Amino acid sequence: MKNGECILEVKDLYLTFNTYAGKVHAARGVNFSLNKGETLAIVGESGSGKSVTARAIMGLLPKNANIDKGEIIYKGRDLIKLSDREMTDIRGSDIAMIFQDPMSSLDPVMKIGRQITEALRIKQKVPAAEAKKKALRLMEAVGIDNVERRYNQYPFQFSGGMRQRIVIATALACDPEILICDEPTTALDVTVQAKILELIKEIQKERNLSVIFITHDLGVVANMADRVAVMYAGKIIEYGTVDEIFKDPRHPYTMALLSAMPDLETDSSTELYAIPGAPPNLLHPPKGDAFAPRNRFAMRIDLEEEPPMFKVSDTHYAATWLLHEEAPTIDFDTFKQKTLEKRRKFKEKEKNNEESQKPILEVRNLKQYFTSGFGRRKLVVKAVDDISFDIYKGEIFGLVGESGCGKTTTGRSIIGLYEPTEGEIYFNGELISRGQKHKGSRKFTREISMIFQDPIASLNPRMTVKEIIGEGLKISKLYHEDEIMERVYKMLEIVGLSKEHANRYPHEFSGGQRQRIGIARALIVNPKLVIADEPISALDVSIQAQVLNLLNELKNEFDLTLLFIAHDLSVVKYFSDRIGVMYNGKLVEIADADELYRNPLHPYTKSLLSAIPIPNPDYERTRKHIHYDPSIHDYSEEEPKMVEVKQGHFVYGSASEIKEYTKSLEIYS
Amino acid sequence: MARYIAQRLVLMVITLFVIVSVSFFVLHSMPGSFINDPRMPKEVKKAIEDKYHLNEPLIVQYGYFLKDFVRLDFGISIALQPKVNVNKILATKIPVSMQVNIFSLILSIPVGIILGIWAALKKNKIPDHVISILIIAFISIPSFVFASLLQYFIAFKLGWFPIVVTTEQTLTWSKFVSMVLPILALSFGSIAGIARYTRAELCEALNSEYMLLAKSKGLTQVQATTRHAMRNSFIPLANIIIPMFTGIMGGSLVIEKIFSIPGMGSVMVEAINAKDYPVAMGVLFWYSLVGLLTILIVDLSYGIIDPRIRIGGRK
Amino acid sequence: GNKDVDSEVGSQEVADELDEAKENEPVVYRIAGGKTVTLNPHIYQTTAESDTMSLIFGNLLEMIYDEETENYKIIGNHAVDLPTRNEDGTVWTFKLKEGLKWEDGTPLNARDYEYSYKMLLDPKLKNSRGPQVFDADIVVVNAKKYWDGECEWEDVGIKALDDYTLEITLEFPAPEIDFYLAFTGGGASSPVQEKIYEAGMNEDRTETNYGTSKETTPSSGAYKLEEWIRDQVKVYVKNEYSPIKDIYTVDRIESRVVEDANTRVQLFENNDIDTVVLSGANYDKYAEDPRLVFSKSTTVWSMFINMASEDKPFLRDVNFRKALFYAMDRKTIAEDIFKTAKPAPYVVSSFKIAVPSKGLTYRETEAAKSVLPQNDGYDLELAKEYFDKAYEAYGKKMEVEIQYFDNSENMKRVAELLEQDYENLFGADRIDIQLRAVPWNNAYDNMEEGKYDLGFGGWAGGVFNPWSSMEVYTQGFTSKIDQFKSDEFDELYMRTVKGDLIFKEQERIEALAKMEKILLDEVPFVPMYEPESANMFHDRIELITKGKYFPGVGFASLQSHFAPLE
Amino acid sequence: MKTKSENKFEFIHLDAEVLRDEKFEGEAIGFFKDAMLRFRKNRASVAAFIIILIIVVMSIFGPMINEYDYKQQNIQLALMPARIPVIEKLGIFDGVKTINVRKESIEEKYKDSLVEIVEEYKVRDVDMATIKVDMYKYKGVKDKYFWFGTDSLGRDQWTRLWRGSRISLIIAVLSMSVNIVVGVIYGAISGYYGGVVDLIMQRIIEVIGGIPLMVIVILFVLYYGPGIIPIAIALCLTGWIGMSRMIRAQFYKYKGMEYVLASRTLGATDRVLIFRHILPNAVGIIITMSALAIPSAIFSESFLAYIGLGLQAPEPSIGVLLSEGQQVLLEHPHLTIFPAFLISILMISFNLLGNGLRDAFDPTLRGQE
Ligand SMILES: Nc1ncnc2c1ncn2[C@@H]1O[C@H](COP(=O)(O)OP(=O)(O)OP(=O)(O)O)[C@@H](O)[C@H]1O
Ligand SMILES: Nc1ncnc2c1ncn2[C@@H]1O[C@H](COP(=O)(O)OP(=O)(O)OP(=O)(O)O)[C@@H](O)[C@H]1O
Ligand SMILES: [Mg+2]
Ligand SMILES: [Mg+2]
Repeated sequence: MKNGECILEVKDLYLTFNTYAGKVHAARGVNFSLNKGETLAIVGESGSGKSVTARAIMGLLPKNANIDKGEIIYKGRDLIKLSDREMTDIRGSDIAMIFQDPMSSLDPVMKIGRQITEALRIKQKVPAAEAKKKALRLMEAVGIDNVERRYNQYPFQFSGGMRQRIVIATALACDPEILICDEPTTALDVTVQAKILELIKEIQKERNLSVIFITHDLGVVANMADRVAVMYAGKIIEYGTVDEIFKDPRHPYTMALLSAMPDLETDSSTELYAIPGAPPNLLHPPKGDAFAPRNRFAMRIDLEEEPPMFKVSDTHYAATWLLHEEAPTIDFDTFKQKTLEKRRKFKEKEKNNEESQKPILEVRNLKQYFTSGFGRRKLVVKAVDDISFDIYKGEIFGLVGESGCGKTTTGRSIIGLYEPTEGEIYFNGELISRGQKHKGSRKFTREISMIFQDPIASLNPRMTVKEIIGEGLKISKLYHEDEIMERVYKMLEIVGLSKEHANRYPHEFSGGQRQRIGIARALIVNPKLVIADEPISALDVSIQAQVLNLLNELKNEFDLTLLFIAHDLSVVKYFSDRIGVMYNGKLVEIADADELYRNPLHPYTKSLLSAIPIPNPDYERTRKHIHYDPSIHDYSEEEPKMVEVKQGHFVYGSASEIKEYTKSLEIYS
Repeated sequence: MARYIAQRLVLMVITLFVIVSVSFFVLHSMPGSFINDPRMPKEVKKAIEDKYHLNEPLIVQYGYFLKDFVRLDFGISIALQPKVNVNKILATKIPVSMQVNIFSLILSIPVGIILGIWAALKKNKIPDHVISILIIAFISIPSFVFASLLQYFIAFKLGWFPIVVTTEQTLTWSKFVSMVLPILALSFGSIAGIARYTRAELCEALNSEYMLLAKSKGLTQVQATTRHAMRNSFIPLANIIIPMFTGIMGGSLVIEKIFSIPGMGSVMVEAINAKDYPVAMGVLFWYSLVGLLTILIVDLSYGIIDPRIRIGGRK
Repeated sequence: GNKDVDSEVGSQEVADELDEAKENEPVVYRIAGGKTVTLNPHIYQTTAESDTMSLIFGNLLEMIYDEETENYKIIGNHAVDLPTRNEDGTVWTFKLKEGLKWEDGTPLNARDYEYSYKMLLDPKLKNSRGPQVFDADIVVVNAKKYWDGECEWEDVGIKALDDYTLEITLEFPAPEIDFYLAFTGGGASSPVQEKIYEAGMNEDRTETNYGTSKETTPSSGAYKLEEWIRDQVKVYVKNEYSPIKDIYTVDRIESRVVEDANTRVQLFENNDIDTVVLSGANYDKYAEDPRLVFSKSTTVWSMFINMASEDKPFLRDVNFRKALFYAMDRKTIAEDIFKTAKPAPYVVSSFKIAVPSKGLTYRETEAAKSVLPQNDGYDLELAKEYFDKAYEAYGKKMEVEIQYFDNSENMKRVAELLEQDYENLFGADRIDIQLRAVPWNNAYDNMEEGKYDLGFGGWAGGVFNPWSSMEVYTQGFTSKIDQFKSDEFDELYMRTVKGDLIFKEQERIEALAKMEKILLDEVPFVPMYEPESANMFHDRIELITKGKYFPGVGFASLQSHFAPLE
Repeated sequence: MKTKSENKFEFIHLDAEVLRDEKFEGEAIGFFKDAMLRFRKNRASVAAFIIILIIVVMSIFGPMINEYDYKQQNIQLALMPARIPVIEKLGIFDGVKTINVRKESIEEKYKDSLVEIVEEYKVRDVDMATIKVDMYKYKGVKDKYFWFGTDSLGRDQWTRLWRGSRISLIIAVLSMSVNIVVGVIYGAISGYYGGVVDLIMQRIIEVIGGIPLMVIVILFVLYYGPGIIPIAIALCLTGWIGMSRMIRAQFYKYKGMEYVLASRTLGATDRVLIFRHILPNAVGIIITMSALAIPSAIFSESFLAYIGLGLQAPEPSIGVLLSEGQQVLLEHPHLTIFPAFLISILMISFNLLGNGLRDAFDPTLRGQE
C-alpha cells in the first residue's frame, strides 16, 4: 500500500446509546477516511462524539451502545460486521489505540515489561526472550532510559509522561498500521505534552503509521495534523488539510473555534471571542444544523434542514448552508471582522498610580511541607519551599508551572487552608498566616476568596445555586435573608445567569456556567483579593473564553486583585500583569508578563515558553521545543538566591548563573 | 518493613491487652456461678468458689488472671471440661473444626470466584440475575434450616451421605464422605459472600481504563478479565478471603450441632452459659489474637498483592 | 440428688445377650447422648455422667435386674456381700473380694477405697462431690470437718481395717437401703486408682486430671473405656477383671455424642443407633409405635410461688396460692404439651419407693392416697372461690410474673398456657401475668434469693428415700428455692431421716403423708406434672424387663437379649 | 421560488446582541428527587420496595385479617397443618397430614378423616400403616381455616407470623436507627478530625469489636430481660461499627473535596461543613446501609432466638417462630416453611432495595442512567 492511499474509511456511522433518559445520539452520520501515512486530527468540543467514533473503530464500544447504521471499511472488510473474535485479531496488530489518561490506562499491578510484551506473547506467540528484546527496543524508541531496570518496574514508579510513553510502546508492540490517539496528552503538562507529541510524530514518520489524532486543542492540531476533521454534535462538519482549516475555515463553528483561542499577541485589554451557549443535548439532537442556535450567522434554513457536505476544494469540505450558492458569503475574515469588532475593550490597566504601588499581599519565605506516615515511612513533601513575592493592588499576578510544582498549595496557604510550615503572609500589612483557626485572621480571609479548578467538584451537588452563592454571606451573618437573596440575584446577573437559575442544581449546568457560579460565589463577599486556581483548565476552549472574559470584566468592575494560577502560559500571558514561574516548590522567575515573554532568563521559563502549542500550522512547523534539565544547576558551591536582574524582573540562581542571565539580558535589549 | 511490622505488633499487643481486660471484667460481672447444683450446701459452694478466688474483689481476681496470662496460661476449665487446661481443650477442638473449614474453603473460594466472575461478565443478563438470586437465597435462609434440610433429604431420605460425621480421627475417605454435607452447608454462605464481592469488584474493574487498553492490545474478553481485572479485584477481595483463612479455626454452632462435629462452634456460648471463665477468656484471647493478626495480615497482604504499597510508592 | 435440668434428656444405659448362633460375634449396643463433662468421680455433676461411670467404675455393691423376682436386686460387686452393721446402724463393715484388679491388672483392695475417700474429702482439692458423704442420706463421722480442713484423716469414719475390710462410721444411723445405695453404681463412692490420681496432681495438690481422658480413667467396673474422644464418641468393652462382668450380655457399647434431637431420631430410623429418647416434638410421630417404652423420673415439676414476697402481698395469701393450685390444668400440660408426662397434684413422685423390700411405692400406700386432692387437683369453681377471697383481700389488679427457662420450649409453652388459663379464668382485669425467660441456673438463683413471683422448678431425689428428699423444704436447707417455713414440718423431717422413725416403716410413711399434706395446704408451690420420657428400642433388642422401667436399673438394657446386627 | 429560498438564507441571529444561555426547561431536580427518579426506573428495586411495603402493611394488619389472636391458644387444635381456601383444592395446604398409626386405629379413630393409606408395614409384629388424614375433619373443625396452620399450643400461625414480622421489623428498625445515629456521629468525628482523634477512636473500635458479641448480648439479656428493646440494643452494641467505618471513609473522601474547601475559605464552621457539606454525601450510603442492615438485624435476632435468647413469650418474632419450627421441622414443616419463606423474601427484597438505592444515590451515575 502506497502512501496517500485510503486505508480506513468510516461511512455514515450512526451511533446511539441506550440510557434511562432515552437514546443519546452520539454519532449522527460520521464520514471520513484515513490515508496511509497521514495524520488525521479530529477536533471538537467535549461530548461531540470523538471518542465514541474512535471506539467504534476499535470495536470497543460500551455495552449500551448500538451502531444503527454505517460501515467502517478496513482493508476491504467492514469492521462492524466482524465478530468479537475477529476484531480481537485486528486490535493491536492492525489498529492500536492510545487513551487519554496514562494514569489509569496501565494496569497498576502488572510490571511494565509484561504489559508491553503481553500482546506479543499471547497473540503472536513470540518467545519470551524475543518479546523482551522487542519491548526493550520499543521502550528505547519511546525515549525511556535505563530500560533493563525499567522493564521490571510497575506503572506507579513512572511519571505521567513516561507512563504515556509506555502506553504508546504498548500500542506499537504488534506493529499496527493505524494508531488512534484519543487525547493522549490532555492529562499532561505542556512540557511533557510537547515531548510526547514530538515522539508520536517521529514514530509515525519512522514506521509510516497512519494516525487518527483526537483532541480539542487547536494548537496541538496545528502541530500534528496533515488533515483535520472538525466534529460537532456527533457529525463531522468540516474537513480539509491543516492549512485549509486554519487559514480558510468555512464552517462558522470552525471559525468560532479558531477565534476563541487567545494567542501570545492578544492582551487582556481586549475581550476574547467566546462561542455563546452550550453544545446541544444529544438526547434530542436538533433539527437542521446543530450549531445554528449558537451561530451568529445562522440562517433560517439552518433551523430546518441539515446542510449537506459542500465541496470547497478537492481536499476541503464543509457542511454549512453558508456554502450554498444562494447564501451570503461569510469567510474567515468577515467572520473575524463581524465578531471581533463587536468585542468590547476593557479598561487599560492604569499602572504607576499610588494605590498600585502598595502591595496588598506580601508572601515572605513561605514554606509548606506535608508529612505523611511516621517513623521510617515518614515522607516529607516540600510542596512549597521558601518562596517570596508581593502582589500589588489591582494587578493580576499569574503563577505558572508544571503540575505538582506547588501552585495550588501556595494559593491555599494564602487563604489560610493550610498553616504554613514556615514564613509569613501579610495581607494589607497584617500578618494572616496563622491558620484558619485563629479568629483574628478570619476577618482578613473574608477579604480573600478563591475560585477553584474543577467546576464539578467545587460545587456541592446537593445545594441549589442560590444556596451555593449565598453561603458566604450567610456565614458572615452580616445580611438578612432577603438581602442575601437580592445580592445573589444581582451576582447571577453579573456572571451572565438569570434569576431563574437560582433554584437549580449544579449538575444541570454546563461546565462554563458552573465555573461562572463558582466565580459568583467567590465575588459575592466583596473580596479584595481573589485567588483563581486554574479556573479554566478543566474547560473546553470555547468555554474558556467565556470565563476569561467574565473574569476580565469583573476585575475592572470590582476593582479586584487576582492571583491567577494556571499551567497554560498563553492564557496567563493574555491575562496577567506580572507572572511568577514556579518549579518544584520554588519560584524561579518573576517579571512583567511582556518582559517575561520577551526576555525569559531561567532555562525552565524558556522551556515552558517553547512548549506552548500555538494554533498556527506555520508557526508549529518551525517550533523547536527547548528541553529543561534541572541537573544543569550546580548549587553545591554557591547558594542560589532570588535576584532582581532588571527592574521588576527577578530570577532564581547562583551568583554565576545570575551573571550569565544578566549578560543575556543585555544581549536581548 | 520489619520495623513497620514491629510497630504494628506492639500496637496489637496493647489493643489485645485492653480487649482481654475489658472482657475479663465484663465476663466476671455476669450473675451466677459455675456451680449449678442447687442442692449443694451454701458453704460447700462457697468453699469451692474460694478455691478459684471467685469471691474476691474483681480487681484481685484480675491480678490472679494477669499472673497466668503473661505466660499465656488461662488455667484449667472449671465447667466445660473440668480440670483440663484451657489451651489443651482448644488444641483438641480447633483441628476438628479446621478439617471441615478447610474443605469448605477449598470449595467456596473457587466456586464463589467463578460465580462472581460469571455474574460480572454477564452483568444484568440472565446468568447474573440467577446467580444474584441464588446468592441472596443462600444468605437469607438461616443455616439451621438449611443444614437440617440437607441432612434430612440428602442424608436421611436419599442416603447418599451419612447423617452425622464419622468418628475417625484421621482423614479417611469415609470420613471425608461424611463431611460432605457439613462442608456444603458451611460453604453456601461463603460462596455467596465471595461471589457477591467478586461480582461487585469485577464490575468496577471491567469498566476501568486499563481493561480498555488491554482489549485494544487485542486480548479477548476472557484474557483481559483474567489477566488484568481479576488481579486488580484481588486487593479488595483479600479483605474477605484472608479472614476466611484465619476464620477456619472457628466453628459454626448450628452446623456442628446438627452434624455432631465436636468442634469449636459451641465452646464460647457454652463457656459463657456455664460461667467457665477460664475457657471463655482463653477462647476470647486466641480469637482476638487471630482477629487482630488477620487485620495485620490483610494490611500486609495489600503490600504483597499491590506493588504500589510493596515498593513504597504512594497510593 | 440432682436438680433435673430438663426432663427430656433421660438416661441411656441398656443391655443384651449373646445370640446362640453367632457365639463369637461380640454383642454391640449403639447409643447416642450428650457430652460428658468429666469422668472424675469426685466432681461429676449430672446423672448422664454417673450413668457412664456405672459402666466403668465398680463399687462395693451393684444393683441389677433379677429375672426371677422380676425386680431389682442389690448384690455384692467388689464386696463379697451386703455389709454388716452394728446395732444402732452407725458402724458398717464391708468385706471385699480377693483378687480384685484394676483395668491394668494391678490389685484393688480396701486401701484403694480408703485412699479414694480421703481424696474425695481432701480439704485442698475441695471436690464438689464431697458432700455426698456428709450432706446426704448418710453422714460419715467427721467427714465435713476433714473437708473443711479442721481435723486429721485419722478422725474420719472411713477406715480400711485391712486389705479386705472397710469400716464406715456414721454420725446418724441410716436405713439399710439408704446405706446400700450410697455404695452402688459408679460415682463418688467408687474407688480411684491412686497411681493415676497422684500422677495427675499439680504441684499444690489442688487439682488432678483424673478422669479427663481415657488414659486417666482406669476401669474398675464391668466395662472399660476402649476409646474416648471428647464430645464425640466413647467405646466401652468388657473389663476382664470385673467380678460381675458376666451379668451383662452386651460386650461392646458404642456411644456417640449427638446433641440435636432430630438428628438422633434420624440416626435411630436409619438403624445407626439402637435406642433413642423422643422429645415431645418428635413423639407424635411415634405415638402408636409398638417400640415405645417409658422411663420414669423422681421429679415432680412445680410452679414455685414466692410466698414471702415483700412487694406483692397477695402472694403471701394462701387463698391466692390455692387458687393457682386448683386452676392448674395439669392434664393438658402433661398430655398436650409434654405428651408423655403424667399430671401430678402431689409432692412425692409416684416412682419413689416407700417399702423397698416389697418394691411398694409411696403413692400406692393408703396414707399417700388420703392426701391426694380430687380430680388431679383441677377444680375451677374452687379456684375461683379462693381467688375471689384473695382478690377481695388485696383489692386491686394483681400483677405477677412467671419466670421460665430459656432453653426449654416446653416450659415456655407451659408458661404461655398458664398465662392464658389464669387470665381467662380469673379475669384479665383482675390478674395480669407476664412471662420472663431466664437461663435456668439464674432462675434457680433468683428463686433462692426470693427475686421472683412465680417460677418453675423441681427436685430430684433418691428413688428409695422419699423422706430425705423432703429436706429441700426444711428451713435449714441452704439452697432453698421455696419460701416455705414450718417447724412442724422440720420436726417430722428430722424424725423420719435422722430420728426415731427411721426403722418404723408404717409411721414413717404416715409422717411423710403428713409432710406432704402440710405442703399441699400451704402451697409454697403448685405441683404440676411428673415427666416420663418416651424411649424407643430397636427391634433387635428384647428388653429383659419387658419394657417396664425399674428404679435403679431402668430397662436393664445391658442385661437384655440382642439379636445380631445385620 | 426565489423569494422563498432567499428567505431561507436570511440571517436570523444577526441582530441579537449576545447570545444568551439557554433557558432551562422543566422543574429543578434536587438530588433526592433525581435519586428517586432513577430509583423508580430500576424495576427490580421498585418491586422489592413494593413487596417490603406489603410485608410492612401485612405486619400491621395481617394479624387482624382473620378471627384469631396471636396468643389465643386452643390446645386441642395444636399443630394443625396449613389449610388455605381455594388453594386446598390443588392438593396442597389442604389440612392433610401424613402420620404413622397402628392399623387397628384406622378403624377406631381415623375412619372418617382418612384420605388415603400410603403404606402398610410391620413393627415388632404389629401392623402399622402410614396414612394421610384430614386433620380438620379428624378434629371436627371442617369449618375452620388456619391459613398457615397452628403451633404447638394451637395458636394461628398466620396471625403469629405477621405479628412476629412486625416485632422483627421493629427490632430491626430500632437497632438500625441506633446504629445509624451512633455510627454516623462516631464516624463523622473520627473522619472529620482525623489525626490523633481518629487514631484513638479507631483503637476503641478495635477493642469493642474484639469483645465477642455473644457475651455482651447474654449479659444484656440477663440484666434487662429478653424484651424488644434489650434485644434491639444488644444488636446495636457492635452493629454501629460498620456504619461508622463507612461514614469515616466518606468523610475522608469528602473533606478534601473542593466545595468543602470552598466553603471553608468562606469561613464555614466545622458544624456547617460536617452537616451541610459532607454528611449529605453519605446519605446515599446511609440509606443503602440501612436497607441492608435491616435483614441482617432480623437474621441476628433469629440466631439469638435459636440459641435461646429470644423474646419474651408469648410474643413471637420471625426468629422465635423459626427456632420453634426448626425443632419440629421434619414433622410439622409448616411451622418453618412460612417464616423461612418470609425471612427470605424480606432479605431478598431488602437486598434488592439496597442495591437499587445504592445505584440511585451513586453520584457518578447521576444524570446519565
Ligand atoms: N456509555 C455511554 N452511555 C451514554 N452516553 C454516552 C456514553 N459514552 C458517551 N456518551 C455520550 O456520547 C456523546 C459523545 O461522547 P464522546 O465521549 O465521544 O465525546 P468526546 O468528543 O470524546 O468528548 P471529550 O472531549 O469530553 O472526550 C456524549 O454526549 C456522551 O455523553
Ligand atoms: N495535603 C497534602 N498532603 C500531602 N502532599 C500534598 C498535599 N497537597 C499537595 N501535596 C503535594 O504537594 C505538591 C504540590 O502540590 P500542588 O497541588 O500545590 O501542585 P500544583 O502546582 O497545584 O499542581 P497541579 O497543576 O497538578 O494542580 C505535590 O507533590 C502534591 O502531591
Ligand atoms: Mg473523549
Ligand atoms: Mg493545582
